[in-house]
Amino acid sequence: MSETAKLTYGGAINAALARCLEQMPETLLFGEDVALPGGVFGVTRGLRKAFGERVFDTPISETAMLGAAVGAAMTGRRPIVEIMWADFMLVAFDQIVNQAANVRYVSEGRLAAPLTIRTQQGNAPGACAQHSQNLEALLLHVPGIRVAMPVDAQDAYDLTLSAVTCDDPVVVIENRTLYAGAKSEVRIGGPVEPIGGHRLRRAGDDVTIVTWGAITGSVEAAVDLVAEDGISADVIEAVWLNPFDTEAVLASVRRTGRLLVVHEANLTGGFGAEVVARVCESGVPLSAPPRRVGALDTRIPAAVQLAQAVLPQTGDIVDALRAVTGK
Amino acid sequence: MSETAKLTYGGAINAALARCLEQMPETLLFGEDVALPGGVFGVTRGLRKAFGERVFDTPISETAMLGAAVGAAMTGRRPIVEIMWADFMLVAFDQIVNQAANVRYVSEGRLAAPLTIRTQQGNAPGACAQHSQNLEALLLHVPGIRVAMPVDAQDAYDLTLSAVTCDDPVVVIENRTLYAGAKSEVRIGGPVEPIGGHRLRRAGDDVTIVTWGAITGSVEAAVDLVAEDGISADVIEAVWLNPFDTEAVLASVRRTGRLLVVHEANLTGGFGAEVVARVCESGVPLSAPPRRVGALDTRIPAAVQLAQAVLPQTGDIVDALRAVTGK
Amino acid sequence: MRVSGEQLADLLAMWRIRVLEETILSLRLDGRIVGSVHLENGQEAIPVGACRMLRPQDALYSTYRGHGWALARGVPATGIMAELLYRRTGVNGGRGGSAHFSAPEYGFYGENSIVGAGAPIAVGAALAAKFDGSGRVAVTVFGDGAMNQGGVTEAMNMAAAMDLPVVFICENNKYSELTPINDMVRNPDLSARAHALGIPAVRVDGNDPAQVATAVGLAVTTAEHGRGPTFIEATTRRIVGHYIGDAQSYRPAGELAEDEKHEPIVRLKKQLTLQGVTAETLDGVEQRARTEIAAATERALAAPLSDPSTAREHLYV
Amino acid sequence: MRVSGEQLADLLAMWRIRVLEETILSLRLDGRIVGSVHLENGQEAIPVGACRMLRPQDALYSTYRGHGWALARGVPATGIMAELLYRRTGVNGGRGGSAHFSAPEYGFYGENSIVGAGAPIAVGAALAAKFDGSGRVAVTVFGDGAMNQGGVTEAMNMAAAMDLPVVFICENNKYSELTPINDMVRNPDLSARAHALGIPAVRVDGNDPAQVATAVGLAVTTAEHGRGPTFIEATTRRIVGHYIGDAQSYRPAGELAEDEKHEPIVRLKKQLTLQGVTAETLDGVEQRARTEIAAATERALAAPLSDPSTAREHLYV
Ligand SMILES: Cc1ncc(C[n+]2csc(CCOP(=O)(O)OP(=O)(O)O)c2C)c(N)n1
Ligand SMILES: Cc1ncc(C[n+]2csc(CCOP(=O)(O)OP(=O)(O)O)c2C)c(N)n1
Ligand SMILES: [Mg+2]
Ligand SMILES: [Mg+2]
Repeated sequence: MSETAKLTYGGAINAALARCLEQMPETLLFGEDVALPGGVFGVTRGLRKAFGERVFDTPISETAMLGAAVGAAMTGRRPIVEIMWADFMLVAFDQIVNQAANVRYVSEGRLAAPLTIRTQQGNAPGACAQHSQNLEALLLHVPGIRVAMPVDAQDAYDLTLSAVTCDDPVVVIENRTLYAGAKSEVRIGGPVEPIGGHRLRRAGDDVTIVTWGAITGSVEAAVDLVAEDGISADVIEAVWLNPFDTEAVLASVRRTGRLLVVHEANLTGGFGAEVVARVCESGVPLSAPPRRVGALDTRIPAAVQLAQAVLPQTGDIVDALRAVTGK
Repeated sequence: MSETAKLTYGGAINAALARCLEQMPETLLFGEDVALPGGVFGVTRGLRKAFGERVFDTPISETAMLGAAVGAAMTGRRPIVEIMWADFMLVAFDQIVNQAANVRYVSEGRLAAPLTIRTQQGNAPGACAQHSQNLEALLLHVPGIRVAMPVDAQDAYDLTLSAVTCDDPVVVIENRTLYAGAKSEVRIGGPVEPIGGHRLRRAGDDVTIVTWGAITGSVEAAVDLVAEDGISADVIEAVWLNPFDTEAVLASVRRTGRLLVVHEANLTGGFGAEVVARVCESGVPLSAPPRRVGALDTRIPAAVQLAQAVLPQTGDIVDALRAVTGK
Repeated sequence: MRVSGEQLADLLAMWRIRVLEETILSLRLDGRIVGSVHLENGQEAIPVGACRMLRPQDALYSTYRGHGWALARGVPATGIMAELLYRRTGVNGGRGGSAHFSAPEYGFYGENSIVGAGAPIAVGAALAAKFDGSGRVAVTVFGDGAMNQGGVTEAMNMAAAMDLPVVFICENNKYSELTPINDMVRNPDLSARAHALGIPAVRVDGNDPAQVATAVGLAVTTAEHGRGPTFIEATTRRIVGHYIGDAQSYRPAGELAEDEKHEPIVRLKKQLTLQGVTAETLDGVEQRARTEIAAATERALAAPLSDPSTAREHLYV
Repeated sequence: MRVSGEQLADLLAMWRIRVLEETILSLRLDGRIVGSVHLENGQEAIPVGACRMLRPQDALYSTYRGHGWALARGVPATGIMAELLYRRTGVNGGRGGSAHFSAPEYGFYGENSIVGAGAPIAVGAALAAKFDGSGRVAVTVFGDGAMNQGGVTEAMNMAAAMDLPVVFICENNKYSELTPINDMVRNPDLSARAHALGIPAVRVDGNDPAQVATAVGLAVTTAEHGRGPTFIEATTRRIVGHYIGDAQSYRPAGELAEDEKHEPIVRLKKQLTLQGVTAETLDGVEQRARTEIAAATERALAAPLSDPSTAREHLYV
C-alpha cells in the first residue's frame, strides 16, 4: 500500500527509519546525539519520542557502539547505528572488518549480524581533512559487508529499508550536503526492494559513465553540458556498490565502447580502479582507453579554494568526457 | 663500507633495525613484546640489550602506541613501531589514516611524522580469519602513507633502512611465513637506498606479471612451470607499493602486450585493480584482456583445506598465465 | 568434613578441560592440528566456576584461549576437537579453528582473536536482552592485558551508563603473551578501573572454582535485577606457554614450579583429600574425564575433513 | 585587597579569546568564514590559566575547540584569523582551518577533530622528551565526552606505566555536543578514572584561571621531576552552542542564563571590582583586547587567499 510524500533526502531517511522501527520490533536505533537531540543533522528527529527506548544516545565510543551492534545482531536484534562521519569509523574499524564481517562466514552460517551502519561522508565547504574523506573503497575491499550509497530522496528511503531488512551487515553511506536539499515526491510504504541494482540517470551512446555518491550531481551537469557538443552518455549510478552491478556496466560499455568512472574519493586505490579492471578483464572492446576522475591523491585542505583544486569539479568531468570520446 | 652476512629474512630485519638504532640516535623501537622478549617472532631479539631504553615494550594499546609514534615523530624522534599482525591495525586505524597521514600536508609542511610501522600479514596454515588478512589495499588508498613489502632477506634489510630513514610515515609489511626461512647472503652496511622501485624477478617476453608480498614465491614457481610450455614472463615484484613504479610496469607491458597481476589479498578492491586500471588507461596496446589472480572474496577460514580453496595457489597462477597468453 | 557434590563436579569439569588441552597439545605437536593454539592449563577454575552459574539463555564470549570455556559451557568435546581438526563435524566446520570458533546453540557466542574485542560485543548481547524478554545475561572474558585495549573501557562504560546485564570477567594470569602485566600498568589493581566507572568490582582467587562461582552467581543476580554490570578480576596463572611453542624464557626461575603447586586441580584434590575423599575416588574422576575426552577425540578424528568445495558458502545470506 | 598583576593579565588574556571568538562568529555568520566552527566562550579560564604555566619547550595538543588555546599559547591572533579565512598568512595557509590547525613554532602542536585522538599523540611528545633532553612537558586537552573514547584511557595508562611527562586536562563542560555527559556515565567523577590508573588527579573550578594555573603548575613540576602524568578535570560551561548554528534546545530552561552569571570574565571582573579595581581599568583591559583583535583581523582580511596551485604540495617530503 504505497503512497507518496514530499520529502528532503534527510526526511526520506527519517521516514524509512520510522517505518523500520514501526514494522520491525527487533530494530534498535542508536548513536551519538541521535535520540533526544534528533541527530546533528536532524535526520533522526522525532524517533525517540515515537519509539521510546529503542532509540537511544550513546557515549562517544564508536568501538562500543559498533561492537554492541554486532552483539545485539548476533542475538536477534536488528540494530541501526549512526556513525556521525565516515572518518570516525576508523577509530573502530576492527568492529566492522574483523568482527561484523566474520560473523556469518566463520560460524558457518550459525550466527548472523543483520546490522545497519548509517554514516555520511565527503567534503563540504570548509570541512577539515578529518571530516572530508570518501572511504567507500576501504569497505568495498572487505568481503562480508554490503555497501549502499543513496543520492536522491527516493533512494535514501528505499536503500535504507533494504539495508535494515538485509540479514547481513550493511553500511549506508549518506552525504551531509544532501540532507536539507529540495523536497521531492517519494513513494513510501511500498514493498521492500532486494539489495543491489543501479540507476540509469542519463541514457546515451557515446560513453558509459559509472559513478556514485553526491558527485552524481556534477556528472549529470557535465553530461548536460557536453550534450551541446553532441556527446551522449549512459550515466550508471551505482546505488549499491556491494553487490555491484557489473553486468549493467558491461552491457552499456558493450554498446558505447567507452568508459569513464567518476568518484569523489581520491584516485589511487579507489573503487573506480575495480570498475575499470572488471570492464577491461571482460574483454569488451573499447574504442578508447578507459578513464577515471577522482580527487587528487592528497589530503583534503580546509580552505575552500584549495579543496576545489583537489576535489573533482564539473569541469574536470567535462574534460574527461571530451578526452574519452575524442569530441 | 658494505659487507655481507648470511641472514634469514627475520635476521636481516633485525640487522637493519640494529643499524638504525646504532646510527640514528633519534630512533625508538617499541611494540608489544618487542623488547625484553625480543618479539613473538624473535625479530627484535637482542635489541633491548644493545640499545637500552630506546627499545621498549608497550601495553596492548595499539591506539596509544601508534599515537605515541605520531607525537614522538612530530617532536623530533624517529619511532619504529611494531604492530604484531596487520589485522590489529584496525583497532587503531584512525592514528594511521586521520593522524599520521595528515601531519605534513595539513600543517603545510611545518610538521612531519617520520615514523615506521612494521607489521606482518597474510595467511599461515591454520590461522584464523582475524589473523590472515592482506590489508595493503586499505593503506594504498590513503595519501600521505608510504608502503613497502619486502619478500627476500636483502629487501627486508634494505627496505627497512629506507623506511626508517624516510621523513614520512611508512608501513613496512612483512610476512611471518618468511621470517625463519633459509639464510642468504645479505649486503649490509651499504648506502641507504631512496624509497621506490621494483625488482625484476624473471625476465620474459610473453606476459608481464606484477606481484608483491610472499606470493611472489608462487609466481616464480608458476613461471618456472610454464617455461616448459614456452611461456616466458617478466615478473615485476613491487617491493614499494607507494610509491608504485608505474613506469616500469608500462615499459614491460609495452613489450609483452599482456598483463597479469597476482596478490594474496582478495580480488575486489585489491591493489591489483589499480595496476590494471593504470595500464589500461595508459593506452598501451594489449593483445589479450588483462587478468588478476587474488583470493576469493570471502573471509579466510582456519581449516587448511578450506583456506587453500580461498587463497591463490600456484596452479591458479599457471592457469591464468595459460589463459592470458593463450598458450 | 562434608564434601559437596559441587566440589566433585568442579573437579571433573576441570579435569575434562585439562585433558582436552593435553590432547590438543599432543595433536598439535604431532602435526594433526596446525597453527597457533592457546591452552588454558592452570586457569580451569575460572570457566568451571563461572559456567556452573550460567543459565541456558546466557551468552558467553571468550578469547582465543577458549576451548575450556566452550567445554564448561556445555559444548561437546567432540565438536570442539573436530573444529580444531577441521572436520565437517566441527562446531563451525573448521572455519573458526582453535582461536575463533562459536557454538551459539550452547550459549557459547564465540572466541575472539582480537584482544578486547569481545567486550563490546557482549554488551550488545546484553543490550538485546533489554528488549527481547529473554532474561539473558551476557558474560565476557578477557585477560589482564586486554584491560589496556581502549574498547574494553568503552564497553564497560556503556554497560554501566545503560545498566546492561553484563558480567565482565578478567582472567588475570599476570602475563600478556610474554610481558608481565605489572610492567604495563602503574596500578596493579585492575578492578579499580571498573570501580571508577561506577561498576561493582571484586577480585577473587581464580584458582578456586567456588570463589569464582560465588562472584559470578552474584553478578548474574545483579544483572537479572536490572542493576547492570559487575566486574570480576580472577587471579590465576597459566602453567603452560602463551601459545604452543612458547619457551617461557620470560618467567623468573622457579615461578612455574611455584604456580604448579597452586594450580586448581592440585589444589582441589588436596582440599578434597583433607575433607576425606579417597585417592580412588579422585582417580576415578580423572579417569572418567580421560575416557570421555579420548572417546570424543576418536569420534572427531574419524569424521571427514570439511569439504573445500564449500569454501564459498555462508559469506552472505 | 591586593590585586595581582596575574589577575589583570588573566583578564586581558580571557578578553582576547572572547573577542577573537566573537569576531570569528560574526565573520562566520556573514559568510566570510565557512564550515563548522566550535567556539569556546565561557571556557576561557582554562587555556588562560593553563598556558601561563607552560614554558617554550612544552607541547600543547588541543581539540577542534582550540582557537583560544592557540591564542593563549602565544600564536598571534592574525595567524589564527588568517587560517580561518584561508589566507596565505594563516598558520597553515588555510589547510587546517578552524578545527585542525597547528603552529609548532609557538609550542602549539595542533587541534584535532577526532575526539580523543590528541591524547595518545601528546603521550608521544612526552615520550620524545624522555630521550631528547628538551625538558618538554606535553599537555593534552579534551572534553568530558572524550573520556569515553578508548584511546584516551590507553594514552593515560601508557603515560602512567612509563612515567611520561604529560598533563591531561579534561574540560568538563557538561555536554558532548548535544548530550549531557551525566547521561553517558554512571560515575560523574571523571577524575576517578585517572586515579584508578595510578595517576594523581584533581578536579578544579575551570572558570577560575588561578585554580587552573595552580593545578597545571603543579602538574608541570611533577612531570619535570620525572614523576609522570597528572590528570586535571576542569569544570566549566560553554555559553555558546557546540558549533555555530547549534540552537541549544537540549539545554534546560534557565541553564544558559545561570551559566552566564558564572562565566569566567564576569566572575573575574566581579572579583576585581570587590578588590577595588575601577570600572575604567576593567574597561581598559577589554578595550585593549578589542583593539588588538580588530587590528589582527584587519591584517588577516587584507592578506591574499592561499594559492590553489599549491594544493599538491607538502603531501610528502
Ligand atoms: C588488538 C590486538 N593486539 C594484539 C594482539 C596479540 N595478542 C594476542 S594474545 C595477546 C596477549 C593478551 O594478554 P591477556 O589479555 O592478558 O590474555 P591472556 O593471553 O593472558 O589470556 C596479545 C598481545 C591481538 N590478538 N589483538
Ligand atoms: C571519534 C569521534 N567521534 C565523534 C565525533 C563527533 N564529535 C565532535 S565533538 C563531539 C563532542 C565532544 O564532546 P566533549 O569531548 O565533551 O568536548 P566538547 O565539545 O564539549 O569540548 C563529538 C561527538 C568526532 N569528532 N570524533
Ligand atoms: Mg594475561
Ligand atoms: Mg564537553
